[in-house]
Amino acid sequence: MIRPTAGRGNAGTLHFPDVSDLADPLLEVEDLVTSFRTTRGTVHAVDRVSLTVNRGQTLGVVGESGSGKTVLSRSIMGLLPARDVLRSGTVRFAGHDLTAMEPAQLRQVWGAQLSMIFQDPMTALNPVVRIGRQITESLRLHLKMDRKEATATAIELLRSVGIPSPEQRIRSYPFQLSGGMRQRVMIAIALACAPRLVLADEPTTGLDVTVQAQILDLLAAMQQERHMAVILVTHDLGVVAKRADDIAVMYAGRIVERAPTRTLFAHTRMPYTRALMDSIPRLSDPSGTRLRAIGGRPPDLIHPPTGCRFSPRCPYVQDKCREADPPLRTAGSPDHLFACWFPLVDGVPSGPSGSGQPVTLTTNGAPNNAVEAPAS
Amino acid sequence: SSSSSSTAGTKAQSGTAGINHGTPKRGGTAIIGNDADIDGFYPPSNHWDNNGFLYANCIYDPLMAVAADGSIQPYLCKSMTPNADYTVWTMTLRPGIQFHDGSALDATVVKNNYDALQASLLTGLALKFLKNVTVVDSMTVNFNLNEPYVPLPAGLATQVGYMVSQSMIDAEKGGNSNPTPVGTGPFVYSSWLPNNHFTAVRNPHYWRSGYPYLDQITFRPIPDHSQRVATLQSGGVDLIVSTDPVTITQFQGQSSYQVVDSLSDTLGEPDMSFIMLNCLAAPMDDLRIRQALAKGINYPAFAKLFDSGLNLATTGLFPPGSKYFSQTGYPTYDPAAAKALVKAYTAEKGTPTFDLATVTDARLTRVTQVLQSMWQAIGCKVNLQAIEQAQLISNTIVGNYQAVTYEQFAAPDPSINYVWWSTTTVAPVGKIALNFARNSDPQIEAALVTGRSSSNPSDVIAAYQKVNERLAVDLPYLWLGRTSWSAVADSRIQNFAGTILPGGKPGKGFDNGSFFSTQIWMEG
Amino acid sequence: MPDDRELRSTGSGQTLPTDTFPGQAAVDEMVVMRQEPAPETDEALARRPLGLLFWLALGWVGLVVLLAVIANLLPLPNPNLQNYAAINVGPSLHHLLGTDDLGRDLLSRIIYGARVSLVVGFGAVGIGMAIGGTLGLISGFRGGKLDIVLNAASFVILAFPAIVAVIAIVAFWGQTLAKITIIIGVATIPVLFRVVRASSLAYANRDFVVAARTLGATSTRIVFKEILPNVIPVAVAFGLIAVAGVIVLEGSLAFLGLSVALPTPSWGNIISEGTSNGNLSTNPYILMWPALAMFLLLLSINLIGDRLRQRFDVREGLL
Amino acid sequence: MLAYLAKRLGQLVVVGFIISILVFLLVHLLPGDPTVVILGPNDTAHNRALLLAQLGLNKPLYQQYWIWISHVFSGNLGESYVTHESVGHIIATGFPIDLELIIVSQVVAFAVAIPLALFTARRPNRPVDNVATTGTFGLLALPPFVIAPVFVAVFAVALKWFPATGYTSFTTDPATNIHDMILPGLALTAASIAVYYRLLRSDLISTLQEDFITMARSKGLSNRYIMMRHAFRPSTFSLMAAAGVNIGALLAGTFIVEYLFAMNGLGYSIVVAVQQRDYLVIQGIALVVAIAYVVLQFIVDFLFTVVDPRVTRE
Amino acid sequence: MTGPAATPGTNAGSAAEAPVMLEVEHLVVEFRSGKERVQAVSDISFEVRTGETLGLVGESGCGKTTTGRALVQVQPATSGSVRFQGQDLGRLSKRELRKTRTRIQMIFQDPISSLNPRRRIRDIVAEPLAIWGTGSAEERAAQVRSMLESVGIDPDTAGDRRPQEFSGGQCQRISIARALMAKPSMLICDEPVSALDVSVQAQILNLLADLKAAFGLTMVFIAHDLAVVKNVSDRVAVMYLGKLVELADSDDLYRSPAHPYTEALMASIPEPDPEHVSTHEPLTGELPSPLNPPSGCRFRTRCPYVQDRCASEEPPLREVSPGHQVACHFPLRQLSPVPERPAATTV
Ligand SMILES: Nc1ncnc2c1ncn2[C@@H]1O[C@H](COP(=O)(O)OP(=O)(O)OP(=O)(O)O)[C@@H](O)[C@H]1O
Ligand SMILES: Nc1ncnc2c1ncn2[C@@H]1O[C@H](COP(=O)(O)OP(=O)(O)OP(=O)(O)O)[C@@H](O)[C@H]1O
Ligand SMILES: [Mg+2]
Ligand SMILES: [Mg+2]
Repeated sequence: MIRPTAGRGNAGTLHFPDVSDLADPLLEVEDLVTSFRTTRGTVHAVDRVSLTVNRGQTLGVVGESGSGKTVLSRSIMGLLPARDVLRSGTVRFAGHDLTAMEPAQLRQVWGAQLSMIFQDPMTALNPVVRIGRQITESLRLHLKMDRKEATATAIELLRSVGIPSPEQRIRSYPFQLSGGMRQRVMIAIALACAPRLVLADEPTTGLDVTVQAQILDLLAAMQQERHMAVILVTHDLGVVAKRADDIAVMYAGRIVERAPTRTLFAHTRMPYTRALMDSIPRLSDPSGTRLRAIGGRPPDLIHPPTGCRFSPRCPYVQDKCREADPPLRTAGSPDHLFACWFPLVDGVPSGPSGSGQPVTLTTNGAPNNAVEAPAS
Repeated sequence: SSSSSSTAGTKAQSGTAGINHGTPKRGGTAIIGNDADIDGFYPPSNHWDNNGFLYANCIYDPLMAVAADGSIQPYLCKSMTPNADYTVWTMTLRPGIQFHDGSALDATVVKNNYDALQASLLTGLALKFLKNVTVVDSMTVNFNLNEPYVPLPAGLATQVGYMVSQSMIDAEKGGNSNPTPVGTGPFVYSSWLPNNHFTAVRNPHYWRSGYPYLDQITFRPIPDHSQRVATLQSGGVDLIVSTDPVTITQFQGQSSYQVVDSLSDTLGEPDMSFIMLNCLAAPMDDLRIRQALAKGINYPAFAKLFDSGLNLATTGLFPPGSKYFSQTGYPTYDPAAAKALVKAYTAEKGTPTFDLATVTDARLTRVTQVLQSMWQAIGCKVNLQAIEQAQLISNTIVGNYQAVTYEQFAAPDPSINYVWWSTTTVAPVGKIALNFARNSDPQIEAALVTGRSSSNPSDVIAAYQKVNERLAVDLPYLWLGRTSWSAVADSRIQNFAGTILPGGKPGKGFDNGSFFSTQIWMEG
Repeated sequence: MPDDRELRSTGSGQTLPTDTFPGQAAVDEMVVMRQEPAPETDEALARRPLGLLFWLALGWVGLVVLLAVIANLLPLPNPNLQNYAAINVGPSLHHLLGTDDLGRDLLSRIIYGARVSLVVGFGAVGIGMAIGGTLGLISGFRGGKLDIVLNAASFVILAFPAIVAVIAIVAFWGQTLAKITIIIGVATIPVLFRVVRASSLAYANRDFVVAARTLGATSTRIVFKEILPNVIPVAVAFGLIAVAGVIVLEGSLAFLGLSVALPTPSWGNIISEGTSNGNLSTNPYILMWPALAMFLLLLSINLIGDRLRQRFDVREGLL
Repeated sequence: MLAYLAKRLGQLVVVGFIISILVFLLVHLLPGDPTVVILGPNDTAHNRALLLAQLGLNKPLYQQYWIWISHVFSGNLGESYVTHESVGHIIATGFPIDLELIIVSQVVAFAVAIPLALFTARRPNRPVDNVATTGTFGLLALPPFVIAPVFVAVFAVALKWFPATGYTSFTTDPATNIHDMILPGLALTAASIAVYYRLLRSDLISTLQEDFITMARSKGLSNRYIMMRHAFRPSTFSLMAAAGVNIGALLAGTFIVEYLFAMNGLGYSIVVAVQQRDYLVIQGIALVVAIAYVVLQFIVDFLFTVVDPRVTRE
Repeated sequence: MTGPAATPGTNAGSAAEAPVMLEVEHLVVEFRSGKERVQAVSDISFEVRTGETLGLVGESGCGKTTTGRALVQVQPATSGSVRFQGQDLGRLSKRELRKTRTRIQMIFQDPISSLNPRRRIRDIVAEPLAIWGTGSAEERAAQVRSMLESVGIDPDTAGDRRPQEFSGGQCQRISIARALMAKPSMLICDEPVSALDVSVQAQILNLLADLKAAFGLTMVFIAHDLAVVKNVSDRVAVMYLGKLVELADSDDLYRSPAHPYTEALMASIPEPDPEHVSTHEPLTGELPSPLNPPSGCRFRTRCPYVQDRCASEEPPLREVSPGHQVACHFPLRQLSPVPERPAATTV
């Protein structure tokens, strides 16, 4: 156990009771839009994203570089630049609307209830502050610990993330640690106050596989211990395959497919998701096997293509795709959402539909009950 | 008491600011803001300007002093009499005078003082006329001269007349070039932090019983003029000394301040401001140019710009009222004539072009800018140079200049200025010359010799009038006016310009920026 | 010898503190976040609004420079013409900014004075940049003995009481505009040397420099093609601040009588005259106008520098 | 650490040595010589030769240098040719003045610039920031010789809060001393405020864009705490470097203020000494200033290591 | 499964017979900071044949980058030699080395920082030509165009822009283009894809394969993604804490790793497949400090099969089967031949 006082009822949660029903999702994001005003135009980095995360669950978010994964997680947190940002939509966290909160209230949520592991441990740790203090400051702030108690807790935290001789390490500066250690310190900071939800933004990029495995295992263990929910942001499908309960695939600021992990891998609907999976080199393939890259480039988020945003790169593109924007909808299992006019069935696109109505699909004998997504 | 009443009272009694004859009060500390520091307290190795005398008048007493009527009066000495041809002077000292260290002022110490003064590179030159000083008896010395020197007593009212104790002489000989000042004066040396302050405290055993009135006197050198004024106004000092005529106009008529100035001083030789021309350097070697420059100065406009109209047009060394005053025939403003002279010169030798040098001082740079403008108007080409003091002096000594701003000649007696005007001290450009202007005029030389060796006062007066007139003809100096020394005191300082000499005569109160502090007292 | 190399960071590849200047550290991070840009980016960059203030500032600097250049052609009275009939008059139609204590037209003096101030300001910094900057560039890149020697030299100059040197040199050499500019320029060499060297040092071991070396580029080529373009923005921004500093410095020298020979007006010596001879109380305009002109120029120069840096700076505008 | 100190000491000696030679050469190359000042109008060829011999100035330069430097090493800086005050004493009385001026002006500069920068950096280019920028540049455009008389007119003459001129040493009277230092200190402070403010502000703006600031925000820390504990320290490098150079320049570089306020600091003394060609005083002060400068840089370098642990000594 | 290596990939057919292009012998690279010395690379030897791709893998911080930089002489070797086409690069004079530069090129780990942010793409790519003064301006421009096109960058829109306006993947391609402009015979790629998402990664790997096929390029490919390395390499070298621990044909190595560290590496690879079950315990423990590496075998502190001998004796690199070298006292190949893994299930 990390910290005896962790959990509900600690000092930090007093101001922030969980007002939602335990059966309700912990996090509900609805129509979240985040755009940046730049001199070139408005960058629609996150475009009408809706998602939910249940208590104790892991949501994997995957997508190409620049698809808006980081902006999404920062937008959920509310950690966006002060200027030239447009954000709309709602983020309900434990029954509270984070978008409607005053900064002072948000500060009580941040770190204590909702925390974030930043993409780059190199830059996210303050280079001139000892790691000990970087951990203890939130303990002291949210849990009102005194210095001694906080230090002891920080040592425990470091030990639990697998840092050897934490008593000494606590006095180290970030530059004195290896990349893997820094990453773990970041995790320790994020977990310090036993938050209900951790947004882990590519926690393992740049680490080699052995260290990566260690870190992911650690996260999973803590999740179990604390019934903590995690949003695992990554572009590595290999990482989410075994770690996430659900997976959301992002493309050009939107969620284009969302399903429980197994379902997604087994019955990929979106050609984009498929293409992502196909471009991964497989160990089972012999050396020199040609990879199946996605042709073209990700779209310009200032002037996104009309119709389906993936249409310019989609191998199965049809006229309709270029004209109309496919809504997020379900087919087959109700928890498998996708945004495609001609979703894949067993790896081949379903036939064109002249009606413009969502195609009804039958997969794996699932009932034929396609539902239009509640999106706008 | 408010200053207005005290000033008014003073006026009722004497009619002169800074001189009070009321009932003196004892005690108090006077703080005086002066313009620069003394370079040291040992007469043989320092040269004293007004500040030097301000300080020296506290610690030491001179052998002689100038009285308000212009006569030279004994101070430390009781009497001084010459032999028939003025080559031996016998001086009797006042009895019972003690130095601050308790030693007595006697003939031996006076002789030793003069030995030291004569041996000095600095003061030796001023005492060139002196063969030696011999002890006659314990209180009598003889000054044996190389040549007749009639105004010797006036010479002893200068730096070479201030007597220091044997201990200082010994200390100096022993290698201490900065010996603690020990004199016979009204105040005892207390502390000196160069460029910060000099403090002296009342000498309880002062031989002039009853004096001084003040317990302590402190001098604070404040080099910047406006800051010095501000310090007076903010109460940081009680009295300031200044050469800027603006001070006079600024404070005159202000009831809470008393102002004295040297503009009406007619005694001896006043401190003169002038442009010195190098008579051996082109184009100044041509009299026409010197004349043109003199005629080219629009003096009324100049006086209005600088001295707020206070300084009367100056035509020579002596102001009206001085016994030496005469009409010199010094050229007046005549631009047409000036232009004609320059034109004539230009036709012969080309446009007269020269440097006008000055030290880096705000007022003087303004002066030179005005002169430049006036002289360019008559056809000269004038370049302004701002040079720092040391180099400027060096340049003038070796004649490496054409025109330069200068202030000089303050003396209790004109004879003291002999070396500056004598033909014997002229040297070509490049060689050291004490006659900086390098003006060789035999008539001046003759008059100067008469001035120092004649015992007939009317001959002497005629001689210096001659000098004055010849200078107006030769034009080595273009007179800009007298240096307008002034002192401004707040209402508490009393009698800073009024001093009574030991013989009972009133002394010359405010003498070119310095005064005696013996009889200053403070009100309230 | 003092050597910034001692201050290198160990590990972690973060920018070196002594070598830091605003705007370099997070370039890499930013790039990761940058989306495929629109094709017309370069024009867009050029169109990035610099703000009204920038244009006002540029306008002011331009006006000052222009007036200074064409001063002779303007219907201005001779700046040294003394009119004793009009001493210390306030602003009027005849004298737009009034006259000084010698009856000289202040507007004319300030416009002619701008010449001196601008020549000294830009000239001195130009000299400092040309010599100090170049040496700094090479020294920072090459390191080694050359760097140690140049550093020691700069250190000696910096530690030497500047005022003594200036007094000595002015006394020795004279006070023409060119000489004053050179003297001040020489004094700025070590300062600019150190600034440029620091940022050159920051780039000396960058990957792109190493890459250029693997391509077979010579050191000279690397210094001028790879390092210089990166140092220029910092150097320009700092140089502009230095120009401001030098203009003020000229004023201080004028106060000490060590600047250009009178009566040539410079802002510095007009200000200096404005504070002496009791002018501060009798005619505050003498001080006020040049101080105002100088203040606006400094402000403008800095504002321009600031905005230009923002524009050159890769990182700005992200957050 | 010891090795580092030794190395630094070595640097100090080398730099001091080079500076001593330069200073020596420079003062001896100045036109004119002390005899002009000492002898003044009594400067005759004879007197001058005697005096030069007395002062030892007739010897070849290298001998003079050797004599001087060997005296320096035995702790004797000589005495002024003019006032005969010992150079050691001039420095001992003058140095504290410079030091105090530097302390007062820099403390005030930091006290104004730092909070101002911390305040405006969070929202750059807002009205407050523009006002602060304009204000600080206004200060930059006003050299000390303009500020000093204005301050004196207001605070000394009109309000009588502070003395117009003068200096009392701290040991004589601490209260008066501090009272005396305020106006001159403030007159020197203006330019520093502008430079420090600009530097810190721009560094803070960069720092605030760093990820670790967002990270700190994500912990729920207050803005104030983030500014003070996370943003400030990593943003102080340019500030410290500039302060190092600036303070170095103020060492004996405060002539104008010392002249205006009638203070016998090193800045005033060295200029007066130059004007009087008082060689030993110039040389002594310049040497001390150079050493102080090296020590100052040492302190700045040390502060770098304190502020940023990544910077190592050696 | 002993015996000759499995059929090499399509492009490695002649590698074994091809002449040696690069020969590294006893390479040691030390970093010094103060009194401390870090041996980032300690005594490694290997060779690369013409036309071959050698993969270099290992834990983060084990010295891969340092090795790569030492190969192109931007990191001076403390001892040992790097022979390139028979020349000892370390002994060449500055001038001679500069001449060799064009033939051996490196793509740096961080593509963005290896491009000068202030220069235009066109100039950056043309730099090798400009340095050597090859061709006229027009010829150069034409070459730049065709090279940019071949790395998949549109020369018309991209040429005038600066590196920071490109994504990491594009920067990577630009730096590849620059390296290839010099027409090298050998290319060192340092983690060219680690920061890229899978789709960009695939594009780049394909590009390299094309180039190799087209120009017969010899490569050293450094990465930590084993699947990627396997995909591109003919042979793979595994490093651990500055030492080479295993070197084999890539298919051979992946099929049956002989070193426990290699085995652990393989086991940690996350399979993009939720059904996949890992058979091995992941590696635990922190990488020991290179400041004072463990005695004997450097991996012993984390090795599940550690024995007493491992602490006392340093295992030499020796052959366990033809072309398969390993530095282990108890190589897995001999102790228990690893059963062939079930082929990973694909979707
Ligand atoms: N402050 C900002 N101003 C303008 N555009 C921004 C800003 N931050 C992010 N963007 C843009 O938003 C888009 C999404 O970026 P984001 O960082 O979320 O991508 P990502 O999916 O996390 O990619 P990666 O895998 O590289 O981390 C990008 O096009 C980026 O350029
Ligand atoms: N400049 C340097 N100074 C001191 N030590 C260094 C330096 N560069 C690298 N090292 C050390 O050398 C070792 C090897 O570093 P190297 O960069 O070669 O590792 P790598 O295998 O490329 O790792 P990664 O996978 O993280 O890129 C590490 O321990 C590192 O800390
Ligand atoms: Mg991201
Ligand atoms: Mg590496």
